[in-house]
Amino acid sequence: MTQHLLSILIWLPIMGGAALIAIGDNKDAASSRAGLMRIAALAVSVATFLISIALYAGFDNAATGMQFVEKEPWVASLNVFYSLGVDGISTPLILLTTFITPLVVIAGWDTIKNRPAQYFAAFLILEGLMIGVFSALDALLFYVFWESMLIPMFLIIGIWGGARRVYATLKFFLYTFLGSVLMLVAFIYLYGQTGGFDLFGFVDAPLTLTAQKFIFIAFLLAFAVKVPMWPVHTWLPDAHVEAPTGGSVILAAIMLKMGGYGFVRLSLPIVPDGSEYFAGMMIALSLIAVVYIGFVALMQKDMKKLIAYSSIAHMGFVTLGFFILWSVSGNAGAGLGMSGGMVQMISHGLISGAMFLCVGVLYDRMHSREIADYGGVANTMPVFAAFMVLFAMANAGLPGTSGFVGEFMVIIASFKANFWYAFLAASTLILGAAYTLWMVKRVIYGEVANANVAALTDLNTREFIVLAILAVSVLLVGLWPAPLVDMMNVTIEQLIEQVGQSKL
Amino acid sequence: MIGLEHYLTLAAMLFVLSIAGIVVNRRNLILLLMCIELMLLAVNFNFIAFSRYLGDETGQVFVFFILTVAAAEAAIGLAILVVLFRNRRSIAVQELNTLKG
Amino acid sequence: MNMMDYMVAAPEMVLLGLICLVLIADLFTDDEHRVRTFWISILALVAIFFVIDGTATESRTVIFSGSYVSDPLSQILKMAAVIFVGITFLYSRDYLRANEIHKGEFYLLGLIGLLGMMIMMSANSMLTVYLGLETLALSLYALVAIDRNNVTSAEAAMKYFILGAIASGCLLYGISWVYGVTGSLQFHEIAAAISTDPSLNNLPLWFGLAFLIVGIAFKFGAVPFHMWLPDVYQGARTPVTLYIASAPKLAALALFLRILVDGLGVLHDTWAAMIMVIGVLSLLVGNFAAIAQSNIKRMLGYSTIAHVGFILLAFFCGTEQGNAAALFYTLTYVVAAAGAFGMIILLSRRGYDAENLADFKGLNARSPWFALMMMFLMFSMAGVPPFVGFFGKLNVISAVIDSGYTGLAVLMVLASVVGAYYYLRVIWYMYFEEAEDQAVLQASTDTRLVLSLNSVAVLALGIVPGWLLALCIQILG
Amino acid sequence: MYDYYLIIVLAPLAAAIIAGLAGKKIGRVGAHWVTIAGVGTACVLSLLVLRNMFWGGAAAENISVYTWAVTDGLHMEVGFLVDRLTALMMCVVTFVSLMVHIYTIGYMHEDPGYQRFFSYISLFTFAMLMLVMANNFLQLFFGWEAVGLVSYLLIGFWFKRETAIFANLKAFLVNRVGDFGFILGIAGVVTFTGSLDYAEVFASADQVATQSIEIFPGMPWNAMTVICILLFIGAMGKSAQAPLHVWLPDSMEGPTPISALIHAATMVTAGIFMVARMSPLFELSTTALGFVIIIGSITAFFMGLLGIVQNDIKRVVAYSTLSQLGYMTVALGASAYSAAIFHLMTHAFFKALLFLAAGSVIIAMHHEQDIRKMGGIKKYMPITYWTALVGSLALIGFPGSSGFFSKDLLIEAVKESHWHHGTTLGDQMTYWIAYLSVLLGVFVTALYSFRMFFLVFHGEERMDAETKSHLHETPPVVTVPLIMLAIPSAIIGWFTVGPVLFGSYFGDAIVVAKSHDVIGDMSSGWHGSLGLLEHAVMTPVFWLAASGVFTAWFLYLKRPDIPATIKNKLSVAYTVLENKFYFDDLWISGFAGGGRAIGRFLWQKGDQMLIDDMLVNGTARTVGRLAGAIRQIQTGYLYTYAFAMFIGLAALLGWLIWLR
Repeated sequence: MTQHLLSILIWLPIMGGAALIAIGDNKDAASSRAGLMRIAALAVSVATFLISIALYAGFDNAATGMQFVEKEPWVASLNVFYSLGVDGISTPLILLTTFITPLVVIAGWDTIKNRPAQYFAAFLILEGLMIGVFSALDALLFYVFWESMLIPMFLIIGIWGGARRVYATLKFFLYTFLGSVLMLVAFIYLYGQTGGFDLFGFVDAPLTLTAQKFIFIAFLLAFAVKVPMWPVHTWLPDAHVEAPTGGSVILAAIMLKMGGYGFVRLSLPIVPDGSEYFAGMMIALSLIAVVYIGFVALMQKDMKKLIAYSSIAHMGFVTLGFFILWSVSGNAGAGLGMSGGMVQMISHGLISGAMFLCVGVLYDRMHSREIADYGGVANTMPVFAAFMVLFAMANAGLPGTSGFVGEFMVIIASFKANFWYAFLAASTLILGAAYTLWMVKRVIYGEVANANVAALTDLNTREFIVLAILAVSVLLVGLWPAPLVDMMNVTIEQLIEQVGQSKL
Repeated sequence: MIGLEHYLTLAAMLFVLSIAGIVVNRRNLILLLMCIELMLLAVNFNFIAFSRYLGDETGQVFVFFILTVAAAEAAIGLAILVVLFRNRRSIAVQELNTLKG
Repeated sequence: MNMMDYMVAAPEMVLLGLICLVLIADLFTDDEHRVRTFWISILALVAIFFVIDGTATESRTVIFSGSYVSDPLSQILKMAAVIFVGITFLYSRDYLRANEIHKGEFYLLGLIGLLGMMIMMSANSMLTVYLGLETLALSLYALVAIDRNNVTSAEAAMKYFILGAIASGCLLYGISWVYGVTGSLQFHEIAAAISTDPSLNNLPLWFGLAFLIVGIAFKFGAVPFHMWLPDVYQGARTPVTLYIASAPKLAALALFLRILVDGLGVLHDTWAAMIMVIGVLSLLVGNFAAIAQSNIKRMLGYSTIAHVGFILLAFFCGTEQGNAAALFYTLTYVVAAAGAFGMIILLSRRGYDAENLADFKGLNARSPWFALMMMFLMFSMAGVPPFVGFFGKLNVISAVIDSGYTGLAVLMVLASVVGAYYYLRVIWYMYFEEAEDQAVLQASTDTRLVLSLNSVAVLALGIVPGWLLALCIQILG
Repeated sequence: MYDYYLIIVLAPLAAAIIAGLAGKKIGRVGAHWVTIAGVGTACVLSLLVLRNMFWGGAAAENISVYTWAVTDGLHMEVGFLVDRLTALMMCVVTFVSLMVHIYTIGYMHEDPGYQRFFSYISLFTFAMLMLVMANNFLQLFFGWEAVGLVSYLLIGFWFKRETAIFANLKAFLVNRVGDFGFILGIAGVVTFTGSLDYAEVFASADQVATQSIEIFPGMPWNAMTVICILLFIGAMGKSAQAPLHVWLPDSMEGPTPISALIHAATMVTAGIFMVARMSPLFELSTTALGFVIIIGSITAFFMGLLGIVQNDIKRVVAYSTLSQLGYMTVALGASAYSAAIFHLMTHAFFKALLFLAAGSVIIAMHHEQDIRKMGGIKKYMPITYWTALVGSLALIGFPGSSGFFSKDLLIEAVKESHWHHGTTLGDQMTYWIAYLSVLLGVFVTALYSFRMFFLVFHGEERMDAETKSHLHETPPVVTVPLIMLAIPSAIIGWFTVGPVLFGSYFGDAIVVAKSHDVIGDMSSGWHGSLGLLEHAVMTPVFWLAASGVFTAWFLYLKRPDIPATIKNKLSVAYTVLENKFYFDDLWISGFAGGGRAIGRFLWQKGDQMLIDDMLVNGTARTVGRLAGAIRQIQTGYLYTYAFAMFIGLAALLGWLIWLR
């Protein structure tokens, strides 16, 4: 069991999804068979989550190196291995994945009328692949998961998306595909250098500065697009706006994390000197993301677009936290920024997911994402309003919610690096509050704006459960992040030490 | 005294001639078939010349094969030509452009 | 000349015999029982398959005074060719029947073409290569024109014939020069001659080489000798396109390996540059032109050109790894191509060819299963993991990078991103658009089954590519 | 005592949660009882704590409750630091809060959001307690933002009102501007001391003061100065110091109990408390103190002026609050921290009293807030009248009232401060600015307070007959808190001034550099409350206040026609005051508008036009065009095809020649 835990986590959902596709009934969502599909999907995702708890339980915070390692030869002639393993960086992300997916399944429960079986199947397969990305220790395996992931998401946006879904999903696919093929080239180059695709082999491989620069750029393209970093972010708002609620949630909550994960798992350890060389640029881009995108978010008329932009701004903190590494020294510096970035990823996963679910709740009722179409929702949906305000506050980084933890750590660490880094980063306190709460003001508060709003009905049990779970987790992480942080500490120390050693 | 190079030159000229014929002619498909035959003749010249020069018969054997195949080729070509003519009532090269882009 | 020789060459001979058998059998079957011819041909193919398997030799045996060779490469290629011809026949049967062109000639010519391919694959001398080539080419010309009442087929056939003839003319001219310089037609002797007397490695030989490359490039359909390909793919009836698109690619591969690697491998430095230019051009032209297509057969034609670009760039490396990559790529590509054209046939019915992209709209609503299958095929061609197409590209790229051409590799991956667009468009039509016609797919169970297997193979090979890759390396190692 | 602390903090929280989540079940009565119980407990226990500190002589306690997170050597914990400063604040907060809870029963009794309201104010009490009891910067910031959140929720309590939800957004954002500085300050603290814990930070304060930081290259600034100013920017936001004061008047959109509790008595004083708490840091940077005192003086005087022209009863009180906060800030700047805290305490009582009185009037007037429509209410609402009088007198510092002691001594402290003894011109200027503004402020305070007082309670009755017909005293739930607050407003100064200010009450809770220790110097001349009272009449303060009251009486009761003429005479000055020195315009059209403009530009020009349209879709378009072009080559003519082949052939041959 435990020695194959990761494989189970990866393949259980994928197999479940395949089964759904094989036997699924896509004709009408009302049929009992379709109902069965839903329950099956939920069962699988919940089962995955429960198993992942075993992962959490079995995970040793104090241990250095990889845990739950599996290694089987896969493509012998290319010296590729099916090798899995997790450390303090990947485990939280895996848990996030298994935690969010059931919620997404529930969220899509009766709102998806068109081909439900395929819908749920897509999400289950996606879950498996994402877990695969987080646990792969072989570059080629990593890449295979990384790319395959695009397929279900491509379909989710394309089939169940909004009006301009085709444009959005093609943009999403090609953008990310373009980014990642260059990463593949880099992998193959490293393969030529080390004779294998083992990530640790890559880490140990000696590389010239020039090579490191090129490899970093190749990685950067792949990860910057995923994160996304300015200026390769424009696919995200479109994708989010058009995607169905579930798609947006997964996209924001987990897929964006792939980029950040890539930076810590690949860029930093494999090309430390290259990363150091470009660190300044990375910090600049991150700060642009925070400030520039903050301003852009302010002016959005579409709720989903607004949240999408806020995601970009928040992910700016992640990259900032990672790349100030070289400009700080001593305690409460590099490590703080690093764990800040990691915590920010988790918390953003919860918050943005929740925000998109909230918009979804409204969208299911009024089929509009335009802020202008709303107003005074609190009058007709008090409970929903309460949740919305809570998540908005979390999005604005209020202490006591998870949104605060990461930002706090990163701001402190970046002050150590340079006053102006912190200054620009901290501007999110104002900007983040401005765009989030302004939206809340226009959507939630005020007199009932129009007849549609007057006709709104408050959350049903299903929606309530989903939002409540998220609310609790947001507060939990905000009030007591210690368990999360402790999980990462050792790994992060190790990583920083590793990055410290130049390869030249 | 006529040497190898002369034969080769002649063959080359024939070859180029056939090429010119194919590229320049825009009216009649039959002409194209002839040009192709011409091209094969150029090849045959080469083979004969070389085999004579090398004193090795394989070349000449090859020529026989080429002649045979050429015959078959011509047969097929004409057959296709007939089919084409039956359908289009024309064998003009410049009208043969419904498939393009 | 002894009995052994005949044993080694058994596959071709048996096939020839069986062809005559099929011919006679076909004479005595009337149109409504034409399907018998089909079954007989299938049986013939099965028989051949086992003959090849039975006469397979580990080592390389050269017979018929050096003009015929049988080695693992030829055996693998032959088996593959047999299989794909069989698949072609199977997919085509219902279509031909529905469109009243269910003639015995289709199967006959198919088998004769197969014979030609097998000869090419086993050729060890220029003469043999030429004969095989012509046997294949002539039957292909005829196949393209098989629908006598179809204008476009006739036009396609004509173009194919003229250009093909020119190509083989160039090939012959090249052969004549190589013969003149080296004084031999047999590959190993040619190679030996050049290596013993390096002075031969000079302009006259290169002159011939250039013409050879034209002939070979034409067979592949590489830019700028590709012009026939889209027209023929579009003009020919779909089963014929399927035939052309699948097995002959293997023959072309053999052609390249035999002439340029076995025969003129020593001239690698000379031909590498040419092949690279041709390959890159094919890659770009194929991918870009395909984007602008609305006819899926034509689009797949251009995509073939792009794939050929990959194959040639693999050869360009000149390393064993590169050749193995080319072999792997071709085999896997042909699997996908066969599947894709099979899908087109599946969607077609009496008097209606589903040859426009638009015909795929809403396939997911009509038949989720086959939409899924088509998606597999498209993603495989686009080179997206976990489908086998990805590993094909991976091998080629890694071969290229190992030869030190990282820039070229970058170009290749970028081109494949451009290429991804038009494959995605098919998926977009199938999944994101509403169906225009709701007609249920009419295909017999065996076709459905084989087509599904064919498509699933693309995924399966992608998940366990190890054995095939190992095989390719072992063959060319 | 640990359990006490926990209960003090958690009782209001628990009450808030119950009232908030189970509001429907427990009903209105249940809601107010559970919250009052919670806050009451907290209040009683706080008083016990204070007693132990004060009489029991209990030592300060620094306890960690739990570890929030530890990473990279930085311990982030949640814990309590309970010393005498904290104890005092706890009592003030819980007591006022309790009063407000009771008062609310009457004030909100017909409001649909009854339970929600109680839940909020209870939650506020929790947050405020977390703030004052914090033993580290993290928790301080938590409380800091949490009170901001509750204030946001409460200002927007009537979320149907456009004005209300505008005000709460404004309040939150302006506060965030302050917090922006505050968190940078905290980051600075961590950077230079490597810790968030007060004790450790204060311990290494001296060593920080020796370091410098180059914010602008080539300009090394003292690290402590930078940190302190950044922290104080936070205080400016919370305690509504100019120019971050703009949110406070608007916050009057919230229900009156809130105005009393949050925007007068407790939350807005958080900044004052914070600076006092950070005295060990501020004492090490005279520059920072200078910054503090200047900001304070500006606020104290100019915000007072605005009070004169306001006609909304609550806004008058609001501006007086601003001005009084200015006073406290000045005291901080003069290193008279204890004076500031002392004034904070007295102010909490009498200002809460004034607000509640105003509220009581508002109830009686059926939510009419314009003082021009009032007058002569005295005879209808005697209790309110008398309590309001007590409050006003305390506010202007009428001898004997709590305000008298705090304000008089505060001004005295400014007068004696190290700025006065400072030698440099800068010190002198600072001193005069500060001293004059607090001094003149006294007159202004008296003027606007009694202007309001007279206009509301005296003179002819300007309200319409309908309102007048049922104008009567408010119910006991309202009046009892008034009385309860009136008592301390009147007398608490008398008892506490000695020990709190001159006795060593604060002990080491507040650190003052020897050279700055003005209170210490003053204590030498301290002869008890009575002594101070005797001299009261001699001080300029008294006469200024008296003249203020007189002016108010003259202008608004004796000759009500004069103000109009003054208005016309000084129309310029008047418009300036009417527009509140144009601060609002600066913020709303300046910053908010500017931000939106930038956003629009970056979005439409940057994101949409440049990146998306030109780069991303531009590439796609180019590919499309290229495809079309390549397509043209395939003409469909055999001879083109053949020609292409021969061109290719020629190219290959050419390549060979070149190779040769």
